[in-house]
Amino acid sequence: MKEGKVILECCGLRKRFGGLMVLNNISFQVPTGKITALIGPNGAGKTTVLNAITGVFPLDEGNILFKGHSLNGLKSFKVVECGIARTFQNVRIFPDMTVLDNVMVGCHAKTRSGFIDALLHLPAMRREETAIRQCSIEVIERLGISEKDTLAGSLSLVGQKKVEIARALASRPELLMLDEPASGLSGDETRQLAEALIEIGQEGITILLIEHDMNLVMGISDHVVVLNYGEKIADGPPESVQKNDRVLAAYLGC
Amino acid sequence: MNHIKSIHSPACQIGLFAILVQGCALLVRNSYYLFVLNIVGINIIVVIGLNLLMGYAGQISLGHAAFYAIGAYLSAILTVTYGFPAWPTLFLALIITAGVAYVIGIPIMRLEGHYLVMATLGFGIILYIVLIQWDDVTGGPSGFAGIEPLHIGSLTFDSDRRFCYLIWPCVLLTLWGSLNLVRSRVGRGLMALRSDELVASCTGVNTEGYKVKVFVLSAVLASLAGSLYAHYIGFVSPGTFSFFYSIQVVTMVIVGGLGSLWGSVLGAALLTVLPEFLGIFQTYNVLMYGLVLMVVLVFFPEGLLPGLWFALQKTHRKHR
Amino acid sequence: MKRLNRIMLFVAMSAVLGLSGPAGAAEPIKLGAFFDLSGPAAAIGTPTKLVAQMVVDQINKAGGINGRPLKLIIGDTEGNPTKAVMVAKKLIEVDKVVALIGPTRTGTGMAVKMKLLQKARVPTFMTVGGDPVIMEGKHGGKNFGSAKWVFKSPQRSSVAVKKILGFMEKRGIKRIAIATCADGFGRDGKRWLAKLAPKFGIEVVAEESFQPTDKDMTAQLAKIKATGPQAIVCWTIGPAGAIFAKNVKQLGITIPLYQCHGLPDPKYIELAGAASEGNIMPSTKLMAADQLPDSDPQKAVIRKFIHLYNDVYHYNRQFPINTHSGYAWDAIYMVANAMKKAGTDPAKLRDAIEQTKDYVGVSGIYTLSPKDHNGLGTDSMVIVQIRGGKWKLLE
Amino acid sequence: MTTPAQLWQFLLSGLTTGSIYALIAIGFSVIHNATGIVNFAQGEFVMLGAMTMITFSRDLGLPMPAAFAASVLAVAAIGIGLERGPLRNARSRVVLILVMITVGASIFIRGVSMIIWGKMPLSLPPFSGDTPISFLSAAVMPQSLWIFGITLCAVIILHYFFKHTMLGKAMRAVAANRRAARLSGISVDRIVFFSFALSSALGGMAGIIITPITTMSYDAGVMLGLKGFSAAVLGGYGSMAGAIIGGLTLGVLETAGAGLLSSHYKDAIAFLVLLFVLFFRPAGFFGMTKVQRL
Repeated sequence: MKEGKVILECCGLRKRFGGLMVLNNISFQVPTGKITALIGPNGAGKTTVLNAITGVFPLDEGNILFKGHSLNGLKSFKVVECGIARTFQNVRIFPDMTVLDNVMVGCHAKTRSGFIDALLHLPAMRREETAIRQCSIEVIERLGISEKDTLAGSLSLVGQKKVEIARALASRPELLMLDEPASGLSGDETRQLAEALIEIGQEGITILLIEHDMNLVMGISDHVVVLNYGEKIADGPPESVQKNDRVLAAYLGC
Repeated sequence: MNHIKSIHSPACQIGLFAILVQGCALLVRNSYYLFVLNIVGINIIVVIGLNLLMGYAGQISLGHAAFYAIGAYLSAILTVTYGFPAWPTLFLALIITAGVAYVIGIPIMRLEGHYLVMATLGFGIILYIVLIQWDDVTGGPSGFAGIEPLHIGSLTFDSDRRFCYLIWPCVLLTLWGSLNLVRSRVGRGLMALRSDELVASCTGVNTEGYKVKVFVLSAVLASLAGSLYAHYIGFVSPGTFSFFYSIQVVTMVIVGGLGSLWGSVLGAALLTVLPEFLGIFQTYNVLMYGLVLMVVLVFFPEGLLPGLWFALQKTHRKHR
Repeated sequence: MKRLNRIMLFVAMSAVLGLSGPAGAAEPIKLGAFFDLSGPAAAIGTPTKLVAQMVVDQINKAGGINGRPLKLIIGDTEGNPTKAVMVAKKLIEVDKVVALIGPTRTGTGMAVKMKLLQKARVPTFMTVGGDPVIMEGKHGGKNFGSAKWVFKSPQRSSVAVKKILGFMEKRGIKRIAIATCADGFGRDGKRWLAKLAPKFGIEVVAEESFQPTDKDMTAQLAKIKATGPQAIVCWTIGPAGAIFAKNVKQLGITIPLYQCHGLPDPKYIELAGAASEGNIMPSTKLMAADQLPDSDPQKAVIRKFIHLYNDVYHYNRQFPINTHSGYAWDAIYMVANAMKKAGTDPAKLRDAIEQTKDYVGVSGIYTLSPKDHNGLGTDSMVIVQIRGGKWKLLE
Repeated sequence: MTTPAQLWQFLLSGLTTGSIYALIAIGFSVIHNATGIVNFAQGEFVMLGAMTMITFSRDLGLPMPAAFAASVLAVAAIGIGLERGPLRNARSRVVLILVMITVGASIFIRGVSMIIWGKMPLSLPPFSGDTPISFLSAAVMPQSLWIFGITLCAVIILHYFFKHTMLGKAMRAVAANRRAARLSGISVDRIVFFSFALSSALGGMAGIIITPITTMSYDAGVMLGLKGFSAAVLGGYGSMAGAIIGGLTLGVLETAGAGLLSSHYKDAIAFLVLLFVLFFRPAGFFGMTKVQRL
């Protein structure tokens, strides 16, 4: 792991919805191989940053560089192909597909076989299919999901969150972005999640984490970025951010 | 486990189905029933294509009669007026349909919900009017006659029984390909797209590309059915390709079950044959058709085949 | 059950025939009849079916075909070509009918002709208006196949066109505008009008078109008005013709409106109301039966037809007699007459139908030939005008 | 050569048919707003309006205004029946299934009407004579004025209803956000019920006022329904102003297409314009594109 390199760089992001400035000149960097947390009160623009990175909507201004290449104007699926995977704030799995199928969709970015291969059941496609299946089962087992053939929609919230993370991991990302993975989890479950994230981080996957649970954030992240009302108010290691006056003001409301 | 798996493999299911159809075709002596069987086959091809679009990609088309018409009229006009050979024309028609579907698919597949319904409907109506008005080329409302039957070497598919041996392999191939498709990477992508378009896109599925491609595929299947129809009947006229046919195939998809390809086979067969039986109700046949349709949709919304399957499982469980 | 029926029928027939014929003679001869009983042309197809039933009743009452009764088996084409082929095929293959009557429109008729009647060897008497069903070989790059087994009882469009144009020529009309419906029937009319008008020294100054379902034709009429024709010819069947007439009146167009031979129908007067006043159209003699001279050979049969239709079967309560009413009558009688001569062998029956000579029918005096499977000329039509809500014979 | 007088005539004729399309389109929008479905039986309501009016006025001899009211009520009752019957009892809430049930219902209604009123087209006498009125060198039928007037009244009443009555406001609330409306104590069931009553009544009314000009037959509802749907989409599905503008635009497009370009391709021209509008404004004139929230 090379220290000090930057995998993702956001420069001067601006986004306006109607009259509301959601992102106002946001710049920050995500160091390679580290866990970076993006925090801030509700409505600070955290999810908007994620959406902008993944190409859900275009930015008004600003530039996003991933490993030195601009992501601007790329469609969402292209962003995934570059090596960025994400989860969603309120779990969004494909409820009417099985767990395994959910995770196998995640392999899309790294596989190629298309309509013709599939229609004609060509050998190349069959080989790829076996690989996808194997890779997905591995990811599922690693995250400790036991029911791979049940419908994803019938799982508990924790189970669904795991499926979502597994789906993201299946695309073999270099950068994994998690949108409030701990919300709705119990203390125990959050601890398990923290362990899992650290383990993922150790495998060399950079993590960008949006989270409200300060214990989790401060416990596992190497770097913290704080947003408030669409503006960046602090950026640095967790210890220094915790002491920052503006952060305290934003969180305590004084 | 292995035993169950083999039953679930497309090739095996299709093999069984082929034997069944073959059995029917051999048992039937009367060419009327063969004719009905052939029309069922033609409809199945259109309906399977449409189900890929509706049941897997979650996009509606109320204009599929147009693609059916493009295939039929291209085969008719190019072979009769310009003397093209039949088989290459059929493939040319498929390519042209694919081109047309691609060009209009790009803007149309960006639309959602009612707007998508309207756009496909509008396209169908425009093409229908062109068929009627451009009568120097299409023969206008009186239709276009004199299309020769297809042949391979010295085998001409000119009788109902012979055509049966042409159309059903086509149906089985379509079914095989489609079953392969839905059980592949692409199929999963399509299902993800139907379930949640935005998330699918953020998971790496090229949703826009998939939508257009599956639209093209379903158009191509409709075009294939159209070409086969033209060579079978030997005559095409706009009446076959009206808005009502578009509605009819959508109905077949839904009665059979969205996303259930075998359901589509049943849906197409049932709704093609049903009016023949309803003939005994004479003036009440229209009314009965509407009634049957409503009852099925009210009580078996997941489609007839999946619905019956669930019901069967339920009673089975109760007995245990 | 079937056997019981047959015995009952035998008993009944024996009673009718005074036990004269041999037992086998009571076996009914099956006649297939398929019309648009639902779909867009149901309003034409349904009365045709009723008349067909009436004719078969009459023939059976009069002793059937050489002692055997006729049995009518009915199918519904739904106005859909594929469905029409399916129905015809069922009648031929399952019910084993000897001959077919119907269908109602050109599109369905052509589908049946091209798919079945090239080889099926079942004589078919169609009641469709369009000519393609009896056209043969190649015309303008299109192949119409063989019409060997197909006959049709309504006048050809060209006959009606000639009748109108001939009448206009006598009235000194030189410039006409035509507005035709965008269906098979309207197209046929348009083609013949454009082709034949110059032969009568008439110039077509405007050509417009409308859909059978259109609700407003003022735009077309405004354009027509601007071209200054001496008469307007409208070519359609159904309510569009009435809307057209109303629009003519709305725009204050005073030149005469000629409708086609599809509209001499009391329903037209009902729908168009005052706008129909003064309209001129070619018609079968059926619409002006009481104004025909007694010397007219058709007068007796038309009277009989009207009597049966109105007073015995009371079809007029639902479907008042119109110009199409007689077509099924003529078709079935010509088939029945041929059967009496040649029996039920398809080839012989076909030949016999083709040899029909001077059959005096409701819609005209038919003389068929291998070259002419319709057998009617302009003399089978008259020109009528609507005056005071009644049909007035002009010529 | 097209003269200004002709243009004026095209415009007036187009507005007449356009008013009818607008009324039907409003019906589509009202049901869409309450339930999210496209009611394919809307065209059938139009046909039923005309047919019941014929029964009440011609066969039962009721005076025009009474027959008018009675038939509008009758059609509303049928609309309610559709909602209370198959739609409410459907085992699925999936929009597509419900839409297809309305397709089934429209076929059923057509079948029943064919048996009751026969297959022949029928007509109604115009409300006040049929002497055309010359209006700035264009000719209109008095019935057209009735159509304009009644459509205008309907629009004004609806506007008042949606803006100033409790029920109307509740309907708008349900259209905007069904769940929020339910949470704030609005009975969505009642709104759905009333929406069907309202839209079928509007459809029935459209059928009654147009029949003296165009005649009506048991299967004429399909085409009118399609045109109404197109108008609603053109204007922006679910929007009241959109339905009106969409209807009038479609009507004018048709006559202008027939008058200025080609009567042969009249409908094709109208639909082509519609497609282009959708390609450039994917939600029609007044429709809102959905903003997805993650």
